[in-house]
Order: sequence, then structure tokens, then C-alpha cells
Amino acid sequence: MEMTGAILLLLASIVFLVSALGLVRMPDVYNRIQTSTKATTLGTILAMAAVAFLHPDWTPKLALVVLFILLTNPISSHVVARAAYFKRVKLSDRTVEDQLKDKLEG
Amino acid sequence: MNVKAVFLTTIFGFLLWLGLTLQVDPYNMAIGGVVALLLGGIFGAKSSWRDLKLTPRSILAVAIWVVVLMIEIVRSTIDVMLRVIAPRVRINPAIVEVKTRLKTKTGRLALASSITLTPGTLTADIQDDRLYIHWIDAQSTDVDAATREIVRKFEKHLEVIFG
Amino acid sequence: MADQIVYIALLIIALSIGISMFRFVKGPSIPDRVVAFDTAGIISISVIVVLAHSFGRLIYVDVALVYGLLSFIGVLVAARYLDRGL
Amino acid sequence: MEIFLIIFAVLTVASALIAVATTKKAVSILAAGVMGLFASIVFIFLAAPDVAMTEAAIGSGLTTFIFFFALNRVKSDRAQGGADD
Repeated sequence: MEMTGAILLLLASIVFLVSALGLVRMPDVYNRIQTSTKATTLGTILAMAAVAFLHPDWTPKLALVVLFILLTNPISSHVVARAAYFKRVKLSDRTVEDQLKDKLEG
Repeated sequence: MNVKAVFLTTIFGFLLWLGLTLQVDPYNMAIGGVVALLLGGIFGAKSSWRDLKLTPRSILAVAIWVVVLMIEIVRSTIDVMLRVIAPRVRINPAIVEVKTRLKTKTGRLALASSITLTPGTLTADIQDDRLYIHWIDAQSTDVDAATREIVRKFEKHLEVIFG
Repeated sequence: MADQIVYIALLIIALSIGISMFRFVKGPSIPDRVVAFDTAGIISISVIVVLAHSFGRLIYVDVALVYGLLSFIGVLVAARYLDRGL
Repeated sequence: MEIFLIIFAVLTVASALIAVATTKKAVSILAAGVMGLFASIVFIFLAAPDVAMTEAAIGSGLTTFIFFFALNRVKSDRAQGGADD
């Protein structure tokens, strides 16, 4: 029981580490948002599951934390992406196509 | 119509109260129930819950949607992690346009949030029934093909839930 | 054994907060910094919950709940300011 | 566990220094928010959950909101242009 929780926590920490690395390595804001949101969501779920294994009587409150993360995390990344786009932060050179620009100008 | 929204708001508030206090004695539950009923009566009728359908089929669809979402979160995170770790970052980003058949605001919000949590896609803007999606590895920039690829797997469940 | 693994995991999580702070310092644009702020906040929630486990007190999880909701509001306000003003 | 207290204390001081040293106002406000975040973790290490909760609510949530609100007002009074820095 304890070992399961500890190993889940180690997995969560690796997911967090990769999300932070993605924040540094990606070329533009939009790709950074991609890596950070997805990885932190799964990382938080894994960490809460780990602590729920370590303390089974805390499970309802940890489930509430997961619920809040699932509700707020996509919205905050959506809002930041929108703000970045309308502030005209440049897309990286490797971007293939931008249909939103065509829509706004055309 | 309104009774359903009030009922769902009350139930949600009561469960929130139980989760936050973690005590199951009658006194605590009575307080939580009264406050939840009061708040549900005042705010429930105009809340987003009224977009939800309450039939056996839609409850089943909620369960399926949650399972699909969980699988997609795990898949997307592993996919994105592999892209980050690769020696030269493997990306092919594009902003593509997709269409949705959902009518209600809450349904579109749920769809946009689900898309943001799935493999390499991020909703950047919504204008009426068009969603603009930043796709980390764009396979096709055609509207219909992108819609098939990204939207369909959630939309068919959300359509049952929100109508 | 389990305690040592939790210790190592906490060390890795602290390292990832440090890396995301690097992006906060470097910039270059303000949305970059908002993303770094958001990431650091969400990772901190897990730090707080793991600390609640190692001190063995449930009350610390409440701090994590409050933190999760309020850092979301901070990001929302910052993005709204950038977008079209409050 | 002492090492984590030291790490987060150093991060708190570092983000406070960023808030003071930077020339852009929005970055300064965000750095103050990050400082509130790390300060609340330090308070948890010092076994003060109530102070940590207050610091999270006031230092990171409310202060960010009020500062951005005030900055927006100042900008729109001074010029009708966009908020660039």
C-alpha cells in the first residue's frame, strides 16, 4: 500500500519534471501551454492518487482537488492562449498554417 | 426545466459541503442540506446546470465521457512527454478551424475543455460554432478532416448530455 | 523505504519548480511569464499535498484547495488584463 | 526536510528580487504573486496552516487582482493606447 503510493508519487514527479522541461525547450508560447497544461493535469491526478493510497481517509478531499484542477486548468490555458494570440505574440517559424489569422483578416 | 437545475445545484452544493468538511454526523449534514437548498433555490434556476439533460441515457453518457476523457489525458500526456524528451523537439504546429454541432454554451465549454486536455490540441478561440485549435502535430488542415480527427470522439457523448 | 522515495520525489518536484522559474525569468513575452506562473502554481499544489502527507495533518490539504482556486483567479485576471483590460 | 525549507526560502527571496529589479510593471506584479505562492509553502514548513491560507488568498489572489486593476486604470487614464508593459 505504502510502496504503491510512493511509486505513484515518483511517477508524478517525473511528469512534472518533463512538463517543466517542455516549458523551457518549446519554441513559442502556444507549444509551451500545450506541454505545461497536459502534463501538470496528469501529474496532479497521479500525486493525489498517491497521497490517497498513503492516507485512505483523505480521499474525498483529494478528489475535490482533482475536480478543481480538471475544471480550472483547461480554462486558464485557453484564456492565456487567447490573450497571447490577441497580443500578437509570434507563432514559431515551424508553424504550418494559421487559419485564425485568415478568418480575422479576411 | 427549472426544478431540474435547482435540484442539481442543491445536490452539487451538498456533496461539495460533505467533501470539504468530511464529517457525516446528522447535525453537520442538516446544516449543509439547509444551506445547499437555500443556495440552490436562489442561484440554481439560472445556473449552467439547466443545459444538462437528466435521462438514464445521458447519465450513461456522462460516465462514458469521463472514461474517454481519462484515457485521452493519459495518452496525450505520454505523447507530449515523448515529444519533449526527444533530442530535437518533434513538432509540426498549426492553428486549424473545426466545426461543432453543439448548441448550448455549457456544451461548447465542455467540448473546448475536453479538446484542451487531449492529444496535442489547445483551443485558442471560439466564434459561434467554429473552434480555432492549436494543434501540435497537424496531420491535415482541412476543416472536415480536422473535425473528424479532433471533435467527433467527444461530441457524440456531449450531444447526448447537453443536446 | 517509502519515506525515502517520497523524499526523492519531493526533490524532483522542487527541481521542476526551479526550472519553470527559469522560464519566468527569461520571458521573453508576458504570456510566457503567465504560463510559467500557472505551472509553478499547479506544481505547488502537489508540493503542499505531499507536505500534508509527511506532516500527517489534514488541514494542510485545505491550503492546497484555497491555493488552487486563487492561483486560477490570478491567471484569469492577468490574461484578461493582457487581452482587453479589466 | 530542512533542505526543502531552504530551497523554498531561497525561491521566495529570488522572486521578491525579480519583483524589485524588473522594469516592466506587469512582470513585477506577477513576480509578487509568485512570491506569495512560495511564502505560503514556507509558512506550511513553519507549521502555520492558517497563515499559509491567508497568504495564498491575499498575497497571491487578491493582491494580483487589485494591482492589475489599478495598473489598468492608470494606463487608461494616461493614454487610450494598449497596455504594453
